[in-house]
Amino acid sequence: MAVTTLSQAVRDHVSEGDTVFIGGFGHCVPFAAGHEIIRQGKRNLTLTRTGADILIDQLIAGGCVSRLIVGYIGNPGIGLAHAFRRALEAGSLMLEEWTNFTLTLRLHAGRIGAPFLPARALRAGDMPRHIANLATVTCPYTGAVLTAVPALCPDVALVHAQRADEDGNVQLWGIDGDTREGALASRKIIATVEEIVPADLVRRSPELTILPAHRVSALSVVPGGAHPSYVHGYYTRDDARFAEYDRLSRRQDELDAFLAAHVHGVADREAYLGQFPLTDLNWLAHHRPGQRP
Amino acid sequence: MAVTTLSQAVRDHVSEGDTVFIGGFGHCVPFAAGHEIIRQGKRNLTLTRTGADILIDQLIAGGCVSRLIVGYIGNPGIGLAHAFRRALEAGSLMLEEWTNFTLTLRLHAGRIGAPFLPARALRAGDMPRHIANLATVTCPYTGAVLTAVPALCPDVALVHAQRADEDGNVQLWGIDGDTREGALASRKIIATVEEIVPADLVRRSPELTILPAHRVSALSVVPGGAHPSYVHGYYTRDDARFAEYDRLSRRQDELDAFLAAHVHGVADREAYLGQFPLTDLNWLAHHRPGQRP
Amino acid sequence: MSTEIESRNLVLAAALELRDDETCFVGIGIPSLAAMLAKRTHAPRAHLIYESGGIGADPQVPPLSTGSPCIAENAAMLGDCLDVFGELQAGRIDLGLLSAAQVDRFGNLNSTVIGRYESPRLRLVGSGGAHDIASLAKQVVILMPHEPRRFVPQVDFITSPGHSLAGNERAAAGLRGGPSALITGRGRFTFARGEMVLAEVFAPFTVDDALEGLSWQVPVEDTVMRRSDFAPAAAAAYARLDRLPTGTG
Amino acid sequence: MSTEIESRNLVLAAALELRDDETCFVGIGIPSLAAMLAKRTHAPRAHLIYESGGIGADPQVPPLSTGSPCIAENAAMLGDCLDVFGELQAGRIDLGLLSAAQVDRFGNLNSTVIGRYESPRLRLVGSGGAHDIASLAKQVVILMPHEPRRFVPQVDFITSPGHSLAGNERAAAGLRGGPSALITGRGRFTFARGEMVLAEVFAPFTVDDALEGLSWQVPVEDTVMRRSDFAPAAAAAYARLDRLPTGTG
Repeated sequence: MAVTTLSQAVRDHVSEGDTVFIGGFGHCVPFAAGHEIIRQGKRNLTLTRTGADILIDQLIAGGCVSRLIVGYIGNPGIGLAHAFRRALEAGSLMLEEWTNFTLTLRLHAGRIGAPFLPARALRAGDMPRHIANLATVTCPYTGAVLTAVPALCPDVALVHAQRADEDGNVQLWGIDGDTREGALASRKIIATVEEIVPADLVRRSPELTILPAHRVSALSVVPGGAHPSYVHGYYTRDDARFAEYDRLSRRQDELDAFLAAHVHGVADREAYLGQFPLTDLNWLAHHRPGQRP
Repeated sequence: MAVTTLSQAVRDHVSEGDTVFIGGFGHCVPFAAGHEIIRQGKRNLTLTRTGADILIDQLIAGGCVSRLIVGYIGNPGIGLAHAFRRALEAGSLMLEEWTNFTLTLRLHAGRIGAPFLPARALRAGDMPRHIANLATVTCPYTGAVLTAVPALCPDVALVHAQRADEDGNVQLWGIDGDTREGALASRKIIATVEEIVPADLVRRSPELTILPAHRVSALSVVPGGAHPSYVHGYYTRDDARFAEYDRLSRRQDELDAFLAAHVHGVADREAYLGQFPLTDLNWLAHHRPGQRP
Repeated sequence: MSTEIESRNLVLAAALELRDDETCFVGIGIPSLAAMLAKRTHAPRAHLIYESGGIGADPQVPPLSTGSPCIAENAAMLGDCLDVFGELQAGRIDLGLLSAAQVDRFGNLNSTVIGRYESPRLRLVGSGGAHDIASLAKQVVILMPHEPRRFVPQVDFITSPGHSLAGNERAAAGLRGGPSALITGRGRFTFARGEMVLAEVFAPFTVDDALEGLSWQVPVEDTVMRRSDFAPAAAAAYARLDRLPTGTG
Repeated sequence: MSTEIESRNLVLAAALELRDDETCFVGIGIPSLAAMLAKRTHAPRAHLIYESGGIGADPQVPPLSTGSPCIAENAAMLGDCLDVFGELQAGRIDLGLLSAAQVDRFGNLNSTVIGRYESPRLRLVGSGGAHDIASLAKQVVILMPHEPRRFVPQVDFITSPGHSLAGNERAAAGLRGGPSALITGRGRFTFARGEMVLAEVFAPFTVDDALEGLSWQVPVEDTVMRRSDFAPAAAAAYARLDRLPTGTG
């Protein structure tokens, strides 16, 4: 594990054609790492996560994505993912579509080293017909016919979290979603954190560690790295930006302008935050950075 | 969920012939609940957990057990489980023997509602031949032949933990082992805790909750309920008692005398603690009861 | 467009589908409003579960995302997707509340695509957890504004399976209960025989209003119940809820 | 009975099997002592993993149980059994350290029963995680005191599979590497050809000492290495370790 800059981490660990797991289920979405991938012009990526939100839409708009493996993609609570929708309707994007449960199981299988897991979902309706080569498996004890969900082991995962120690043990609390499963199913992990704290602080609350040091390939300190999503205890969700994105992403030219200004037009997250200052740090005391045991 | 006495909880929720999951992997072993089962003379139980220690040996000595489903049974770090050994050698106990991993998977299957899970273990050596009707399953994607591990859903689980709120949300930190998997795989859960704390304290650290209120059938406040095992942050392991048990349990008459004095001879855990006062409460401040956020 | 009275009826009627002490898998939007209302009225011990891993959630504002701060901030337990979908697959979720872009007479739901899958007219968000909930909850209640274009004889794509003509198809595929009711701002439909049937109307709407514009001949119970209003305490709680900012808290 | 010098050799030699930055699945007893020693000497960043869910553990006293306080108190992460066995099954554990009641020439281990399974002469503790580690770690090192009764031509029961005469049987069953070495207080054996071969002796013991009392003709490498002593820093660290109370901390 190396503590390095995010730019270096992405350069070293994301290759063209990789399958990339994007962490963050509403919470701790790794926007800074995703924007760095756009800036570096990585191409032909397969992106995966269960519930995909506007970071993945931006990566599509940025020209990085040839394929998606997702359970959902939209702007949660607001509407559609417009760059995704345009790319799909134009035929320039391949889509492999699961449900949030069955995709979680695919990652879980990858994490625990099972080549497949049986599921009681994808047994009816139109979804199973649109997944190529989807197999069933019969339980040898009950005779039940189940969907065989194949393991998914992404090449690299992007995870943003509250904090880590210098060894690379990463701690996240609040909503996890599929972040831990997806990251630990992946061969490599790029972690960004709000701050690095002393190892003894981490070792005093080992229940909060979601990624052990030996699984983390690169660690970068990127305060504000999840904006406009949030980091439990550090800053809250910038709902207005999601609403604004719904408006601006409806037209390709406006979306291009957004990426030019806020992704390509900034060198790093610090410069980005100069454009979108984090104003809401009014969390309860027990959730303040460093106050968490 | 009902807050009740442990005596009432065992009376209401443990029936003769039940399969009982015993929580606690070295840590938070539910000795008080197990002793109450012995006192109430429950018979013909099947006990299960991965690594079984001297509480299960005592339940065997107490005449409660007709069958074990375990991955290990002994006095950790010290030696054998003597009542178990005698019962097995006498042919008065049925044993179904798994490995700690495959038994964890059996409970995991039960917890997540899968009738079986595939495993790469139990593929060689003498163990698979001694598990009746053990089936294999072929991965439809890779062709790999795997062990099909059948789901295990115990009738009732005994769990000891640090604390709960009055709604029955149970929090445990420190070593979990297979406690959460086994409890959540079970149809009913009897939880004993060191203390009940206000709901808002629980809701300020929901990452520590391992059993949600709706899964808990009965909750009892039993301070010291895990002695001679330990409760992280409350009291440490009483190693001397485990060594003493190794000595006294080698002879049936001495073990009978131990049960007569310390199980049948006491009305409840409070009376038991009169015999074995907890002296070591010298934990770090951050692990003191109530200090954990 | 749904009027204000219809929005109110929909949330108030949907809330009544939650029973106290039961477990409910909740989605964003109307389902969350209904669940929040139920907890503030007749079902304070209903266990709200969000796919993000929030268990025993008690959001103080209507969340924009299942991963929003207000889901985490007040939850009794924070697990992960596997925890909550595991409970669902194990048959321990009593009720799922779902919305969708389209519904058909059998309660099949479409949240995937308008038009053909391979050549979409409008590509939607996809299943998320909806397919899983529709397959595996003990019971599903569908919440839909009365917008006739959403009610079609056959959905363009079955994201979340409802009933079908052959009554045992769900069971044969290993699925659980399926839709028990569909609620609009004008009335409540049941699926007692696997097909949507009007069972109740909410004042001031009539049977004709509840069926207005629907593109097939929806059966009507012999005796349609008429709900003149909701409990005053529930109506008051709804009014307070309606004044909350929508957002993540 | 193993002498003090043998106990010391066994722990010091076993520690050398851990490499820095590697992941090691550790059991109780000699394996824990060896792992603790390695972390205090040449492998400070070895990642010790216990089946109880302790990850990046750094016990300050030799634990009596994998669930002991000293495993939890200083761990970098506390997961559960599924987390750590999942890593094992996924092929992410570099080394497993195992002891057992019996070992045979192929490195098969018995921790289940002396005598017949159905009519035990002495019933032991069973597999725990040993079978899983022996099957799924990339590499296994067996740690055994030099007690001839533990070394048998054929174990009474194969709890944890080693190698076998037909060299590809492990791979055919989907198992990983298997035993790479067996260490006693007198020497180090390898399994380069699937069978136990003496490769190294620890002073003051000779080849004859290392094979003393073993009930079959154990092959010996053409050139047996002779370790005159261990690094002074390691020996000093062992001495400090040896003075620690054994217990749960």
